[in-house]
Amino acid sequence: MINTVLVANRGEIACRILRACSEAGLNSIAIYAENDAGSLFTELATIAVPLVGDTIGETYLNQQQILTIAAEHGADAIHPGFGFLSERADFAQAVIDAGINWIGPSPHAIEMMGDKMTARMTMKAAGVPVIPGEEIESEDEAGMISAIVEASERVGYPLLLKASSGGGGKGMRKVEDPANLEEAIKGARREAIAAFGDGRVYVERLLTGSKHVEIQVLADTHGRTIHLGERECSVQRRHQKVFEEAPCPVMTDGLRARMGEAAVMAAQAVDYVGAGTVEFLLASNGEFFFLEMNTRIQVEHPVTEMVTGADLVREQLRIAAGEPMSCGNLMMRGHSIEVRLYAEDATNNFLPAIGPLAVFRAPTGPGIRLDTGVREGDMVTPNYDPMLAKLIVWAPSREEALERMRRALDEFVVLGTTTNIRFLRELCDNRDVVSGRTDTTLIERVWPNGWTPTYSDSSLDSALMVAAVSESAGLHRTQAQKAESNDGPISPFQTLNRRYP
Amino acid sequence: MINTVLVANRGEIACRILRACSEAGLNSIAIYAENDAGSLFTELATIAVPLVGDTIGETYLNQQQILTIAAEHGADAIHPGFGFLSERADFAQAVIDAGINWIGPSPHAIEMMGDKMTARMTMKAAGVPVIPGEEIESEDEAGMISAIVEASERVGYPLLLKASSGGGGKGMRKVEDPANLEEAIKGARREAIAAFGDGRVYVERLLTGSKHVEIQVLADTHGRTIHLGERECSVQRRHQKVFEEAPCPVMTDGLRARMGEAAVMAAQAVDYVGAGTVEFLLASNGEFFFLEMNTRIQVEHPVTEMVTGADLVREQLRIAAGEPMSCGNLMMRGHSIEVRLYAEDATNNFLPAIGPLAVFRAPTGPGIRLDTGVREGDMVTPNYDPMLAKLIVWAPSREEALERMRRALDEFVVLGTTTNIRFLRELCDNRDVVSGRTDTTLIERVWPNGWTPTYSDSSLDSALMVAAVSESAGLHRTQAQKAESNDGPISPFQTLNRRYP
Amino acid sequence: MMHEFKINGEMVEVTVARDGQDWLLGEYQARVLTDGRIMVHTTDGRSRIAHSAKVGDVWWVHIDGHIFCIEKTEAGSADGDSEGGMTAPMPGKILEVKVADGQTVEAGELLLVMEAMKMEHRIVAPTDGVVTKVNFSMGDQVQQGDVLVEMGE
Amino acid sequence: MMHEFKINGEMVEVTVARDGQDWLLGEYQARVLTDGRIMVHTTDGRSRIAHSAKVGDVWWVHIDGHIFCIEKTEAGSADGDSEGGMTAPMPGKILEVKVADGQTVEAGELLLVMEAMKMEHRIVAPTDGVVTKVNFSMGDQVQQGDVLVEMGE
Repeated sequence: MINTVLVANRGEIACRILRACSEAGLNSIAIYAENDAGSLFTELATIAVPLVGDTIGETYLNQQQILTIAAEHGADAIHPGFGFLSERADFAQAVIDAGINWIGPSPHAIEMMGDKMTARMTMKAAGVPVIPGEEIESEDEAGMISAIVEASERVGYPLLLKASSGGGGKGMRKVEDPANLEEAIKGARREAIAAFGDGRVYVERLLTGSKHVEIQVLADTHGRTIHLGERECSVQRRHQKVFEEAPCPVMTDGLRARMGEAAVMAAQAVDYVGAGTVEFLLASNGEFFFLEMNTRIQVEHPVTEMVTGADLVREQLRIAAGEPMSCGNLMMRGHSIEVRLYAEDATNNFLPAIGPLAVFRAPTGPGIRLDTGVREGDMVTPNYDPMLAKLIVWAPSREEALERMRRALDEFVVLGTTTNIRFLRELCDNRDVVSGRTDTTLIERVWPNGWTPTYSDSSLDSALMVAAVSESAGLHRTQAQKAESNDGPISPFQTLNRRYP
Repeated sequence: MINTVLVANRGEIACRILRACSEAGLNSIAIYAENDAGSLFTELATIAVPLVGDTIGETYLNQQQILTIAAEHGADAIHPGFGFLSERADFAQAVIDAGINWIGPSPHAIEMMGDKMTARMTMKAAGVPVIPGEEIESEDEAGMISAIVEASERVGYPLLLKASSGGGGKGMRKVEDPANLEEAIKGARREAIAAFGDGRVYVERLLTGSKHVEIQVLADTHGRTIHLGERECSVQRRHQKVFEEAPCPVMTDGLRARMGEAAVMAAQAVDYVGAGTVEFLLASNGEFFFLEMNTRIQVEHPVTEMVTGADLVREQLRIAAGEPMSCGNLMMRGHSIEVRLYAEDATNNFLPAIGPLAVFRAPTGPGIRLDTGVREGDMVTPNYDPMLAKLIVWAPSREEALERMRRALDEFVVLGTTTNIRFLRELCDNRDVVSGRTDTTLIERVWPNGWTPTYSDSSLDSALMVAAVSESAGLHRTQAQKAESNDGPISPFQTLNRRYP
Repeated sequence: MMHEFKINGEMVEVTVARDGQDWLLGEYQARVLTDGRIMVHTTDGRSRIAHSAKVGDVWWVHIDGHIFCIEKTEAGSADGDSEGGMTAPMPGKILEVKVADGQTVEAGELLLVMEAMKMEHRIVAPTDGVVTKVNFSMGDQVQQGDVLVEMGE
Repeated sequence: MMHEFKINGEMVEVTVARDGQDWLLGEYQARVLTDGRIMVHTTDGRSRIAHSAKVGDVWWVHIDGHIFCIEKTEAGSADGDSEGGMTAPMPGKILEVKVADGQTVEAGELLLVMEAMKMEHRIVAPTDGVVTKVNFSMGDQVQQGDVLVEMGE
């Protein structure tokens, strides 16, 4: 039994979880840093408790403070969301030691999968195929460089360096030319140390032209471990997914069964409990290789929910409460696509952007789901991840889902902060996206010199006219409230050297 | 082939259809009366053409003007939505005569089903069960009264008087006591004449305690007529549905098969083409009786879309273009509920309300769909139907769908116009709604003396404090823009004698 | 600051005190957020967010899933509006008049029928009393807010 | 009314004329809707709705699914901002400095690496030129908008 869930996260995933708690009739506790006061997620909880401290380390990553709040307010479960403490085995252990339910797998499973080298070895032993590559155990920079240079000759180019404790593209470097290897090792190690406090790196063959396909798994404490089909998340920028879909356009029933079985084996190898994702590279010849397992709810979980009809967060709550999962047999229907709206400048190497959400009008209508933690009037700050929202569509077929996504993106109006909306919109028109020939190199292949929007003269002329009319009619005076409702001197326009979103 | 669709409607259903056109890659034409200039639906079309005229008769019901616009702008199909001209056989014929595709069934089918008496006789002949009752052919008031009084003795009390050309509860009267029969006949006839120009009325036995269950059908021009399962729409106020769901909580596979078969027979009896709905009363003993067939898309079609995965409006477009429908075998999944948000005073017999939508914040998140034609800042006027939006949820089970609906309604904030949101929210807690024991008398049975909201002293005190703080902080001055962005002297607060929404 | 409000037909005086960024009312605390919404802390330790908007003289307040309409009145001013008067809820036409001047009626008794928004609306007596004036006849067009019938004790 | 705007680094003068409720620009017509959005009629007979919002000196305009950022400039004023200056896109820390004062660089050449929002950002030369001043060293904290490197021809 669970009565009160503390959500140790913020933004859209906190909203997602808090709503699930509310729907499940559970009390919930939101925790928030000072700069998140008034955020949407703080309003969706039964109570919202402020965190003391200025940095992320002092707030959302502060295990002791979070456990104290949980104890003070009677939380009997903690949901970590994704990011932050979600894959910290020591936190999971501390939560359990405090007599609180940890909504996630055991600390042991997190540890086994969190360290990429251990995970690779565990998977090899369990008979799950892994990518050709080598683990580099060396801790000091010089030793690591020589070990990687040596290994690189066996692994072959192009190769990929990855932080052993990494995730989200941090500490990751692609190397095509041996001449760049040493600088790449240094950069990856530096970033890995800064982000994870662990400079270990491993090297593997870069399988170009492959698809990133991942399998959603669920395991309860009543002996059931199942998979919920796949998601394809090949389209990535800076190693971060921006366009995710289910099913994978090239999937067959047979391949799904084999990948699903491998994913279930992977989960069972670490006695997995809860929701998790086993990521694979799917080569163009149909071979697939284990990449890593994410021992938490995934950003892109909604596409699986849309096609399978499962509610993954509700299942997490059920499983953590010791109940059997409610999912029946796998029954995928139609097609779902998610795009991630980032506050970023797609014309300038996807550099994060900040500013006020002076206008934030999301599309509505059939087959559209928006998971967001922001609202019009909110400020996008450099404090956290620049993801503003996930726009998810469902339609009976992939073609119709793409049509729906185009329509939804055309209707989405965000003013005041540069976003990637137009980039995503044009992505939906790309030939390879339309035909499903997506792979992990798509964005750099299609826009090797960066992306710039294409628009007609008539659109540009109209926009100039609109600016002139807005100015003439004094619309900025009536809108003053909106643009200036924010404190602080942040003005993105002084500094972004290109202004096209 | 269809290239350009004129949508002869307004508001949320126009938005629904225009978005479907946009997703299907079709050009679209919106038509709008002066008082709809700037409405959401006018922005979703490829072009928006103003209608000349002041009254509904001069604008949205003006067949000639609509056909002229269609010709001038090259429309090759007309979608009528629901209401307005959607069930006017003469308009369907005029559209076809103008060489334009009519997105709906043949004028003959509309005529057969539009006249309730003809429909009853046609259904009887086709072997579809109908409610015990009698058609009254008399045209003049005196003759009608004596004929009905006579028939009432055979049909029995309680009975229901219905306008023969009726719909939407207009011209409908329930009579429990013979003493009230004559006044009820006069009222029904008067309303029927005013609304439909046809004073004919028919009388039937009122089956108390029955459920309103309707079957969605689709028929294409390639010989396929299918059903897409049922919707239960028992919960009604003023004979208008407010709470609709699929599947019906008491449905069994066998009963669904029998009702589906009857609905398909009903459609085939009139050579039906397109999307239509066959409405039945389902008695508590499992018997069902034909009520009427709606020869158009239905307000509550989204719940069927959510559980079957079909896109009914896209299918309408396909069928009208002469293509086969894309629906496969019936595959219902999970549970969907729709509630209709009306601008109305639920504490005062659901009297329509008007006013500005000073704040209009819809809930978001998984399993939530909002079909609306309004946005914050719009004005609710007495010109059209007071339905503001349809809030639709989907969840794996009925229980979870109700939980989700409660959460969504709690999050829905509409200020400036009285709505039924709180009424709907409390409806979701009603014991009979929770257990699925819904029937057409639920609202009057549960709230025989009308509904009033129940709230805690703490909520009331907080609200008073919020008003005092808002006033003290001068929030109305910064909000002035919102509340006064509308022209005209309409001020609902002078006149609504009770102020609780 | 003291404000006089009318809610549910009753007058209420509400006094809030300012303490820096916070407003106080007894043990309740409230704070205006940067986007204009208001966070209320009550004695049970819960904090809830309220939305408010003023339309005309009325504050619309959304809190706890409820909406309250709270009319700001000037302290000491007459309780102006249609007490004892049945007003037209929207523009429309009078279909039937069921009572005459001077007639005694009971609470709930039908006074007249009007048509508006294509529906018939039945205007009934809110209390027992005497009809002092019927202002319209059958067929008359009425504007929203027109006093249809006046009643006394 | 004449306005001077800067878009995409270029100055543009736009003159709109008022005709009752309409605004005119050549054969284009526009009208401000009651909710502050703007309807534009172009010569192809289409009408589209635009959203606009001014933040600082910049008009953000959404039309046809595109967003344009159009800076309002005072007629005749200097073209103020960071032309030729590489500025910090957000607060962060300098990780590496790759160039020195007086060094000749090519367009695209790496000038320095900074860390911000937990990612490394590479600041490159926008054009061929000479580095005239490097304002920060490795390990320095920089604020958003700080000019990191100045360049000349």
